[in-house]
Amino acid sequence: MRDVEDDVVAQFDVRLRRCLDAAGVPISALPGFAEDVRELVALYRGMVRTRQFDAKAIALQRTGRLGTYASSLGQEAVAVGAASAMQPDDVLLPSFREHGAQLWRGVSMLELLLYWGGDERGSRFHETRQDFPVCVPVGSHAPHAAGVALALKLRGEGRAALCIYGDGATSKGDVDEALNVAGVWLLPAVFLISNNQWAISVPRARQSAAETLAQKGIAAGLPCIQVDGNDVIAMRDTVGRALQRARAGAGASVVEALTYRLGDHTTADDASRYRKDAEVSPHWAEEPIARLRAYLAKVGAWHREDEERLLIEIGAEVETAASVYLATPPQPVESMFDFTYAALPAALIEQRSAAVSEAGTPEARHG
Amino acid sequence: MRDVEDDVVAQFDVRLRRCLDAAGVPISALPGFAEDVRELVALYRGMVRTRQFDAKAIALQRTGRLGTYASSLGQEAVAVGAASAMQPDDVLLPSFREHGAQLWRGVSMLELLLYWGGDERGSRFHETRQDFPVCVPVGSHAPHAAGVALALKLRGEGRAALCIYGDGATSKGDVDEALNVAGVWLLPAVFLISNNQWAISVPRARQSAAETLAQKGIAAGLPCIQVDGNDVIAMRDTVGRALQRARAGAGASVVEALTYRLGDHTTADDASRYRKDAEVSPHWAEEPIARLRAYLAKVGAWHREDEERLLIEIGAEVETAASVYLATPPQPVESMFDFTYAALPAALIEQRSAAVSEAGTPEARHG
Amino acid sequence: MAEINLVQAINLALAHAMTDDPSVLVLGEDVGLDGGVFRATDGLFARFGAQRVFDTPLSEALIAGMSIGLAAQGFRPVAEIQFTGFVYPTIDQMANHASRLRTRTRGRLTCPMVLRSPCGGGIHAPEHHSESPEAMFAHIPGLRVVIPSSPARAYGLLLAAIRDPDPVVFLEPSRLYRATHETVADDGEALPLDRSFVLREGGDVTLIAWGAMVQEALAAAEELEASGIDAEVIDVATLKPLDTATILASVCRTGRCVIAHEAPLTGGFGGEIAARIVERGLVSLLAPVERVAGYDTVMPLPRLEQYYLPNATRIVAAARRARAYA
Amino acid sequence: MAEINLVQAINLALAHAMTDDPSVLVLGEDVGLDGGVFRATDGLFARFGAQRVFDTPLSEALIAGMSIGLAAQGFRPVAEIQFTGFVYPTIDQMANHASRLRTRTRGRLTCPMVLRSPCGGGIHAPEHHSESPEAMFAHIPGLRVVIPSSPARAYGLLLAAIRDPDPVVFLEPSRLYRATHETVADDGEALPLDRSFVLREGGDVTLIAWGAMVQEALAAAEELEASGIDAEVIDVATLKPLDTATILASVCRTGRCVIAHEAPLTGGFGGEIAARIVERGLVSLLAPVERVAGYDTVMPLPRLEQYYLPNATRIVAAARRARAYA
Ligand SMILES: Cc1ncc(C[n+]2csc(CCOP(=O)(O)OP(=O)(O)O)c2C)c(N)n1
Ligand SMILES: Cc1ncc(C[n+]2csc(CCOP(=O)(O)OP(=O)(O)O)c2C)c(N)n1
Ligand SMILES: [Mg+2]
Ligand SMILES: [Mg+2]
Repeated sequence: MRDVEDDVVAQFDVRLRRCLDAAGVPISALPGFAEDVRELVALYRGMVRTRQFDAKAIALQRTGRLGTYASSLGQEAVAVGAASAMQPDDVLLPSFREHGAQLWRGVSMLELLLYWGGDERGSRFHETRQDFPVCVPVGSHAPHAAGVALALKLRGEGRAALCIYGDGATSKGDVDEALNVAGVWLLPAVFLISNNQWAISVPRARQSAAETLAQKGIAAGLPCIQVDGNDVIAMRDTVGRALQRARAGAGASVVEALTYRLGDHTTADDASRYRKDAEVSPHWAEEPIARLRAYLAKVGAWHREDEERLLIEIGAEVETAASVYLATPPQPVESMFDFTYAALPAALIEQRSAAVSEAGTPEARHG
Repeated sequence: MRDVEDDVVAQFDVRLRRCLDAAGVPISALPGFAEDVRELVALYRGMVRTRQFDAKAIALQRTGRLGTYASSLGQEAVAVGAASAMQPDDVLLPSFREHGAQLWRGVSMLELLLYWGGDERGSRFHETRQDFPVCVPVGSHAPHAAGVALALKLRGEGRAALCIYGDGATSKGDVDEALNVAGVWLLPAVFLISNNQWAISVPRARQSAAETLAQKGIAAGLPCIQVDGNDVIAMRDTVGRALQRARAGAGASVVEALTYRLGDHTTADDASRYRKDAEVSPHWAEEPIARLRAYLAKVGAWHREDEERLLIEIGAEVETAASVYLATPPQPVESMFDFTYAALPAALIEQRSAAVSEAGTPEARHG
Repeated sequence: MAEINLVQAINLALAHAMTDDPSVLVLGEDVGLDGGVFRATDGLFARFGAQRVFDTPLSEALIAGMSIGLAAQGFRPVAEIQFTGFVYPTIDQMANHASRLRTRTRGRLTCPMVLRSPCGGGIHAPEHHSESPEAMFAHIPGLRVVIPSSPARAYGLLLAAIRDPDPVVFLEPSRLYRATHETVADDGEALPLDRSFVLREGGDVTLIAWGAMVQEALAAAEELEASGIDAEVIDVATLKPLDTATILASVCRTGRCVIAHEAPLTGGFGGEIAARIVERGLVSLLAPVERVAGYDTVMPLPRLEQYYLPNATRIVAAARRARAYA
Repeated sequence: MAEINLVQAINLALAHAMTDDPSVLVLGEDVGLDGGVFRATDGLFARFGAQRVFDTPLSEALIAGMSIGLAAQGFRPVAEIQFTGFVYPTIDQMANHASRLRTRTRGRLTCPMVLRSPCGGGIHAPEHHSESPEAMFAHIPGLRVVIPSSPARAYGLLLAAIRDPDPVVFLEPSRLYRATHETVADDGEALPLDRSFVLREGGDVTLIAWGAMVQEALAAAEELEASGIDAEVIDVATLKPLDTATILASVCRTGRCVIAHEAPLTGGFGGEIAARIVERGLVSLLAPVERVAGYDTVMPLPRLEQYYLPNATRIVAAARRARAYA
């Protein structure tokens, strides 16, 4: 299609940022925050907390005490790295697999369990009052992020919105629409693609012919970058710079984090139907927790006792959350109505009474 | 966001193709077909036909005999250049402003007038039976183009689909979704952006921060190119190569044609509300018809007599089409029903009778 | 106070709300300098500036979705969808998000947004410019759906919609934009969002309509009066929540009713109203509930549109059938 | 012949249609190797290959729109939308294009496509996986809307939908996928697309339902029988076009009826049916038409879903009210 004499009118590239290799050895100079090992230990703890929570959630689901659950096994660095780069008053708009980010932001384990257990109170979020709830319709929260970012910009608050979605979501047109407006309006937003290489059974290569998913941003005139999503240091650094840029008024950007979904898509999925163990196994060597632990150990900042103490501490947190969850009675039936509108319209008041009296005789329901 | 040491993992550029400059002087070697002046005269005729048709349609609208009409004044080279690059059995999926392409493909002036006059028979297309009708919901025909292209590919027919839409349409997510699938499935489709710099009142720069609109294709891993859309030779050449590539099984591409909307958005629009004459005027010096005429005159292939003869011939064609249009009685009322389904369901048979008997007394209707 | 038309009333309400409340924003395609293709936002950009009035890229799903983000952050976005045929891409955002944000988060995040769009036929508009999708929105729990039929009601209802703490879909009959005139006091008085309007009292038959069909119903009532039939005319105005009480009270008195809407008959909101009447007013019904609606065909292009759109004649005929019913 | 469940019947019909007619294609998210998240397309990829079964990128509007392009070119695409909550982005393509291609082009281009999607609640699914949007589609002229309620009807109706020359929205109650079993002969016999099914005859009250509510209506009929009330049960099955005749014939006999659907009451398709009954069967009505439906609230998350979904108990109560009505 092209002739050599055609003028080049625009040029782009996509770069990849990495800090630690798979063995936890630095590849390049680490970002400043990494000089303080306490920062790194905090990241480590965030990832372990996520993984422990995940394991418990799956166990609860397997025993019929939680609904369908989407594990983030192997992807902890994306969520934790990104969340740790946020300011408390930035706004998170997560997909359904970023438990690590939600936990870091102050969503409680109990809230997460309630949500995945089928209770709306799980999205009430007592700690992080402006974060969006989990978004199930894939990619449909990207326009919300644009709206939130516009709000932050209009108020001149120096805050930013962080929207996280998967490789599959990059095929949704609403995501492209959001990127486009974020570009043209210079919105303080960061769009983070958690590319775990699979959208249920569809591998990354069948989702798009784009060489990188970061380059989706080129269509919107946005700067875009790839980052090793199993490297929590690179994650925090990259998302941090993107957020800083956004807060400073320089506009939005797209970050593609390269990671891997080590587990099934959800507890309702059986990945063996469409991918071989042989494809999965090598990725265990790249997973983020062992990687950071290796680095910490190497610099003498982490010992077996630290690990043991941490596991016990988090194990207790998880178990407590699970028991409180299991002991939480369901909401009253009328709660189905009470949040539909600020004030319940007349017709709904009638329906609510009917529902409440119906619910009075649950045994009859199964008659 | 970037450090120099980050590896570059992908690189892209967008090039611009031009053949004639604004004065009709060749900038680079002309493509092969341009050696045959009859080919160029045919393109010239196609553009003049489009412009004459346009003028008549506007006149009819102004006198209340046609509905809202979207003029293609100044953009004739995009439509004609693209259509002339098609094989008869390729499939055109046009937006609402590509009259020149439709006329070239064999849609009659009468059909176009019927359509814009509010009569469904205008999309019956007696000559070009697989082309899609005009698409009014902006960009929503791009997924159809992907479907058509998949059909052509599955049948291994060596045919291609050409989808044309505007700069505004590039902001629609369904267009991005279509580009993406065309990329990953290597579909025989060409997506042609007729960038006339305006989407009603929204100028190109407020539509997207993308440096070029061609680069929307990068998000889908598609090759993409800009072309001078007021240069019909470059248009035909560029779209021709893209179609050839598609027919040969090498996949889809995106072409951005740079042109300018010299008129109002439609007859219902008043562009003076949002753009200054001073912005418009310089673009008259770039318009495609005078440009090709200048070239043809320079190479001795076009004389005043030719011009006069052509105007008379096309004038007659336009007038005939207009009179046949004006003399065409409306469809019978039942035609509203008869194409809703292959066979009319019972309830609709009743409704049809009611509508027909209602229509019997049109005076009563305004009682 | 001069008479203004419906689109001017919309404009007046928008300006009033924006003046009152700095959190009110206007966004949509061509709503800025151009003032909207129907001029509903005329002058707002000049008056309130680029921080309050936004020409969006051409993306309807985005317009709805971005409004949700703004609303969750405490703004009150009033989004315009340019023509009816282009509201469909907003349904995903309205059904999956706008209508649910409050309940999903147990009231933590809310969605005080308005989605405005012209609706209906009768202006010889191009393809996809004349549809009546109100029933689709009225089926979505958590939304409000409003359709004004006069300048004064447009003004008061739009103010109410903007002030409402929940998402409102506000459909404006484009046929009435310039066809109706009325004196409207710019007094900032909102109308209730849960009341139908009895526009004319009458004891023989109840004509129920919304949008452009209200004018047809009023015309029908005139015609019926000439032949001694006294019709009550109700402008439903707020389809969701529906003011069943006003409708029932009337039908219980008259015993006969005709529901008129432009949208296709099947699955139209007339079915809901008829169902409610029969649920609660069966004993009072002296004749079948008549529905006068668009046919179950695609809205034809302008040349046949007059044969598609319900009108006073059809309403009169239906009312007479109801009267004649033994 | 073994008994199969509803999702197996869908699978059988797909395989049959693909074998019969090489123009039948299957596309959607995860319909290939994975066989669909509910396994409706299990084995089709292995059997018919990559030229007939397509895992699409994650883009619902595209799935619908691409199907239109394929259909216009003479293929018969059967597209799957993975869960109900994700059909909304297809409405634009279905309303603005699929349903209109024939009429816009005066029959030159047509759109023989099927859009399949699971629907309804009751399987403790995550958010946005349990909705019932049938009324939205049933309001769109030019579409057909089908909801099977048993394996045999799913088989016959899906074959008919695939063979139909016009676009069909085919909603499959996910709750019934594995809950109902029936012997289904793979004989390629299609069922009519414009007939409701009388599943049980009875003279005292007519229970009208579709989808998962058919089972509840049948259970209600059993319960009513125990107390001496003889209920007729009609599975509407094809909402559009609606078989009004079968419904009317029954209600005219029984004089009483209950319509049950999962979708929210207001604007649900029950309103349309009630309206038709009162339009044409008023004299026969001995009691108000009762609607038992989802509440006008957002479908709750699983923990409260059982309190949202209508059930046999509510249907029985409504039938008793209808019976008790003087
Ligand atoms: C709009 C939409 N379509 C389909 C689904 C069903 N679904 C849930 S997750 C998923 C795949 C998502 O892939 P990706 O975006 O890569 O995220 P991941 O699951 O890998 O985190 C699909 C198809 C959905 N939730 N939303
Ligand atoms: C989905 C949709 N939204 C809005 C409109 C109203 N509208 C008609 S043309 C137009 C601008 C289109 O701009 P562009 O794509 O650049 O095409 P152009 O009109 O310049 O040819 C708009 C907003 C529409 N037709 N479809
Ligand atoms: Mg993924
Ligand atoms: Mg344009």
